[in-house]
Amino acid sequence: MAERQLNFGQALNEAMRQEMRRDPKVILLGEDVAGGADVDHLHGDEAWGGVLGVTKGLVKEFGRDRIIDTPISESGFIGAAVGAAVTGMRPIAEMMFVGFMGVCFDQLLNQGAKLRYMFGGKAKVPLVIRTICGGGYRAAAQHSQVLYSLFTHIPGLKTVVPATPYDAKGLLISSIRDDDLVIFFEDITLGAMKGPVPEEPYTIPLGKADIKRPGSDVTIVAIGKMVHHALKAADELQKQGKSAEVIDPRTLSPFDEEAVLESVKKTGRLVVVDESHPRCSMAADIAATVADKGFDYLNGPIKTVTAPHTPVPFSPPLEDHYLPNPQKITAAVLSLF
Amino acid sequence: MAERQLNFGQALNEAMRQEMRRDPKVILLGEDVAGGADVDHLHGDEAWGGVLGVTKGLVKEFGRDRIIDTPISESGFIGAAVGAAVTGMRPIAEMMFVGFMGVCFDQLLNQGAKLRYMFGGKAKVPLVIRTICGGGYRAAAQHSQVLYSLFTHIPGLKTVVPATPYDAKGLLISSIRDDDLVIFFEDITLGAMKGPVPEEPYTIPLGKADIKRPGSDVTIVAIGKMVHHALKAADELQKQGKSAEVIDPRTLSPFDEEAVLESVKKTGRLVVVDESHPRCSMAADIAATVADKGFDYLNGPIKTVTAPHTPVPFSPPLEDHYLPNPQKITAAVLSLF
Amino acid sequence: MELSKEKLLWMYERMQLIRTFENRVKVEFGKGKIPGFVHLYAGEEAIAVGICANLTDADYMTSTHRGHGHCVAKGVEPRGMMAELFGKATGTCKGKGGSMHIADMDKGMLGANGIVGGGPPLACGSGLTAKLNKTNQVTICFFGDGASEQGTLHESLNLASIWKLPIIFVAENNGYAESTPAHYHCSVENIADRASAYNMPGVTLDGNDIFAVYEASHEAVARARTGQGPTLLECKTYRFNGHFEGDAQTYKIAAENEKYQKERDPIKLFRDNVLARHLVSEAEFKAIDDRVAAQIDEGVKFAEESPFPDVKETYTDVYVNY
Amino acid sequence: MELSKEKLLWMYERMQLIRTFENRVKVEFGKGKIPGFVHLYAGEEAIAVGICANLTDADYMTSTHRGHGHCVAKGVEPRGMMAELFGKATGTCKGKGGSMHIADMDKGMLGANGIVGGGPPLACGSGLTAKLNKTNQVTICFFGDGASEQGTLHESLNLASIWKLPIIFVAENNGYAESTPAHYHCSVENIADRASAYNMPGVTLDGNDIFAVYEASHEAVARARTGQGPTLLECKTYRFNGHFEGDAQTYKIAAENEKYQKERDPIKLFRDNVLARHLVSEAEFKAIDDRVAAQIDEGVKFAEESPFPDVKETYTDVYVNY
Ligand SMILES: Cc1ncc(C[n+]2csc(CCOP(=O)(O)OP(=O)(O)O)c2C)c(N)n1
Ligand SMILES: Cc1ncc(C[n+]2csc(CCOP(=O)(O)OP(=O)(O)O)c2C)c(N)n1
Ligand SMILES: [Mg+2]
Ligand SMILES: [Mg+2]
Repeated sequence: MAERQLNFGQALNEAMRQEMRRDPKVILLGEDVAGGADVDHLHGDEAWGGVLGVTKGLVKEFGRDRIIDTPISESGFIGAAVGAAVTGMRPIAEMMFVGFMGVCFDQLLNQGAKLRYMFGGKAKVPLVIRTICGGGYRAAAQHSQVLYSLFTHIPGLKTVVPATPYDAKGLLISSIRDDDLVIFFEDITLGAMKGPVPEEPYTIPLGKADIKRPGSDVTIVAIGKMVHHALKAADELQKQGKSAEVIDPRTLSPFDEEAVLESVKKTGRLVVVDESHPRCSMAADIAATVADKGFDYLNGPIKTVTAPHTPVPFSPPLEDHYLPNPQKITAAVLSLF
Repeated sequence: MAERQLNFGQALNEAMRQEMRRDPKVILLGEDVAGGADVDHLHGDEAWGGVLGVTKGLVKEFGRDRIIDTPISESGFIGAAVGAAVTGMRPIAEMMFVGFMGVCFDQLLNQGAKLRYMFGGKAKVPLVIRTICGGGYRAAAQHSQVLYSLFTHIPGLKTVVPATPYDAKGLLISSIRDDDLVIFFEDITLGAMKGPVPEEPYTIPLGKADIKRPGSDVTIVAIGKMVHHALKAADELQKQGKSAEVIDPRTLSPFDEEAVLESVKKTGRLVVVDESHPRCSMAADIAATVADKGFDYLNGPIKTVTAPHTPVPFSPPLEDHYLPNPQKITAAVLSLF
Repeated sequence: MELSKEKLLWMYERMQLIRTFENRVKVEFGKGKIPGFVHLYAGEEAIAVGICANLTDADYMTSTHRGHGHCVAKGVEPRGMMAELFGKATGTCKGKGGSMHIADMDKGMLGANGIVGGGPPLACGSGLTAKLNKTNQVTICFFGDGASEQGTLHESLNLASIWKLPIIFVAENNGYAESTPAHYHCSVENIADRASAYNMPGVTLDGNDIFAVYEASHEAVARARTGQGPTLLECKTYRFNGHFEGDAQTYKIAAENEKYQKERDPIKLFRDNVLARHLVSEAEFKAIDDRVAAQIDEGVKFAEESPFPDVKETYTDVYVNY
Repeated sequence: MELSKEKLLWMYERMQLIRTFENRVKVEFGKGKIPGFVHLYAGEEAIAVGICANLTDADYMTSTHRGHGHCVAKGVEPRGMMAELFGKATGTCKGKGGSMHIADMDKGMLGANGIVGGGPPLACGSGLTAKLNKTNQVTICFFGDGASEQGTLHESLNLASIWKLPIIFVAENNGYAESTPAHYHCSVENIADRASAYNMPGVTLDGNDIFAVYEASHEAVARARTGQGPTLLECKTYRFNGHFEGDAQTYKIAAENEKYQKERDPIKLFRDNVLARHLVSEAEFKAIDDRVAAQIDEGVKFAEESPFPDVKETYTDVYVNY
């Protein structure tokens, strides 16, 4: 029997639905996550279900007590999600675009991330914040950011960036069951991407990388959507006689150092691909880790392929130029030989 | 004649005073920057002048039209500073502790940092945001952060972290005259530190590192307060027959790559000292740069000395354990020999 | 309040320009010529135009994600705007901003804004500049009903009040924040009722009646110019299109939608009013309609034919170092 | 409202406990035993105690940087608090939080907070938990006059109102945010006047009169417990000490300071009132005073003698990976 195919959004929807069935403490809140609150004629699937429709239909099954539309008060409702988590719920909050995190940043930086530590361990914050990230949608500077590097810098936050529908479901279920604040990044251009997804609930541990393609000549660590670019580059490199291993860390914090170091030990070469701005980025983070702990394995410099240190431009040719792509990755790899 | 000595706070105060005299467009706003707004009996030096007194006395010379106390509305007044900058003023905004930036983060991330780019260059944002950073004051998790790595990640922002009164004055004057948004970090434990400071106004270019101590066996790049720890470590290392070059980047964005690469070329060894949490930090950023562009100069791994990936603990023995110090730096350096 | 014929014609032309611009954006977006997100202002024209009828180019404005109408009313050139939406080098922002970031400093237009509630603090800044320089420039700060629940607005209203800044805060209450009705997200019936919480005048009015908007804003602008501080105006209105292009609008109430589009269209209301008073003739309207249609056609042609920016523009207008 | 003698004695003891705790913190801070920043609550005791007289351990509270009094009123043990301020392993938070982050989940105390305006959103969370679980727990959300200009408060008031959350928002208006007077930073005279902007009851009262505080909060708590939603109480008060220890307080008006300390001391007002009504005797007060003094002495001794946490604690209570 052929494996069941779901797209990214459907995989996420199923993960939430299954966890909400399993645990009554799981609630969902955010702008238009049900959609049309207090609109008399909206009772079911016609409601928005979030700006991209990822939570569509959940309100029909779980009702408006558990699928809660919020005003555009991100500090208010993200803080409320933190407060609800601390007092026994397991909220999932949808923060629409990651670029909006600035308006509620304190509730993440100083409240959600730090309460457990500051309270000497007497609180836990089992909260997942789902958010859209990434460029390529022509959504311009404020709506096309990735920003996971900012959150990875902050102790107390976990950061998860799935690249496939399969990973998305398993990682979201793990995130919901985790007792720390997890920020879960959903790339806007991957939303419609299909892939095999088992129907039963399953978990993928946070902190465990996945080798998306084994290889022996060079290690390419790629994050989120970049995994697909890296796989394309690996195809091209194969033609040129170079075998690339593509590693998808899947979670950035915790980070699976071991998987990366293992691979570099084997290949002796490292290219990190990250859609972030370069400075203080995940690309830099991974490069620095290997430059310390894997230095002896290296045959040459560590290359990074990132966006430039500029905001995301709107105009399509500029945005295309701005984003990492398979050609840039191939070129970076070849520069090491 | 002995050089005039000022402490850090006095140097900053003088920089602002001189720039405000020179240019009527320079204004200062923030919580209690004058102090006691609308208190009838407060006319001069008795007013607070900011929480650490750095702006004390400015209101006496420039009046409350130019030294403006604000409510505790950081999004409001930082956004107002951005808006005033865009419309022709050159504001200096005091953001008390960098840990509070979360409450106005959007105005930095999406407004101040991006307007110039998004508007196709038709706006400029000549704004300086001064803020206190750093641990060691027993001020606990929210009030002891450095966070400059977050701002360095964001294109459109410049980040400046002076280590001496001399640098503080020259860098602040340059920042005020710069047409981009500069975030200027003032380490809380350096406030009373004295050093020679010329009376006349002078500038130190943004993006130019300073060799605080020349050496030949190892390069230590240290940021802000860490410079002093690195200098102490260098003394100790000297005794052990190792000559350390201590480089103070002074500005993190723009960053003087060349100075660091030059030095590593000479020494073959690099240790980066940064009070940040390690992940996606300035330490990682510098290490990654050298692992790419200076790989061939390196004799061994790049070591970083940072705080651990935890919030800042309150209890003094824990905070002392948390912070980088000369011993940790010395140990990291010696591990390379 | 008596309005000169010149002003009436200006109002009509600006409203028609916005409507025609927006309808054309809808078409071009449908054709795939305009990438990204667009949020159309059609149905709300009386607000931007009624208010901007009080302003000069020296006055400032902050806007929202639904900013095309504000721009046009403030005098930004539609052809440059269209080119911007197409992502072209000749756009108002060289193609680097797009619909959500259109700005034109020469017209005091401090930018559309992709962040709900991003604008009010900036408005306090231009207000502060005007106050300190003792010019009598005012700042108009547009925001939606949804934005009224954003903390930045609250901070800005208080700041403007205590500093007596020359700002007119304009709530464009079109009944919805995306798919969420105002009667759910907002704890009070009228946003302007919150003015008392900041010790400033607050007025709720029919935002589809340009005369009501003009009068109320005329007074507010006069207050601001004479140092009497800010005002909060709430204009009740309705958007003719979805939240963004692509929205199925299932949350709308059919009868209400129909009523607004047929009976409460601000342009129709204006025409009917002015025709009934014999202030402007059908022929004069027709002449304007034709001119506007030609202008928008020309603008689209200009946008189509303009080049995309050179990829080197990716690195300009920002400090890059590495 | 008639109060039982038991309640009167409880009120007095709690107020005295706070005062004695704070006065001792001042001394120990002066001696260098307490590191970091401390913000003392002395002079404002009637608010926390008057409100907490309506609560059980199951109810929630969010607090501020000036949180010691809130903790004590909610039943957190002073000895654990003192040890926390000393940074000791036996502290309420194992010494990891300090004065600005004291919390005790067992008492529903969700933390002091070093971020002005950090608490109100959290209060909406505990309010939501209680509402969804249909318990009748209430949440008290304390904030200062300065915090009333923070956007998070506005968002939280609106959220609590539309969701009918069981929260009592308590503005502790002590006239100053650091050195900045409320009449400068706040555009309205009474913070509670802003309640109408969120469609909730608002009451301004004398925060130094514990009976007034108790009565108003009694009603607000009853409303909250019965699903009628939030209330905004404003308690006007004055702080006896500087903003933090070390503040020269040049901004204070001497006569006002003197008046508050001498005539408007909430503990003195309570004593005078209760003595005049012959409800409690001098001897009973004395017995409490002695007990409280001994308790604080013991707490300081406990704090002094407790060990600092092991440095390994740096790495616990947070995920660390590298
Ligand atoms: C901070 C932030 N949160 C959420 C969004 C997503 N968003 C864009 S427009 C919008 C609705 C705005 O409603 P309103 O203010 O009433 O303006 P309208 O669209 O009705 O003109 C939302 C939620 C955003 N852009 N920024
Ligand atoms: C977001 C933020 N901004 C500024 C500060 C610095 N700060 C600490 S307390 C305080 C004044 C608070 O005033 P108020 O709310 O009236 O409380 P009070 O101190 O009078 O009890 C300020 C400005 C902070 N801690 N957090
Ligand atoms: Mg709306
Ligand atoms: Mg106060």
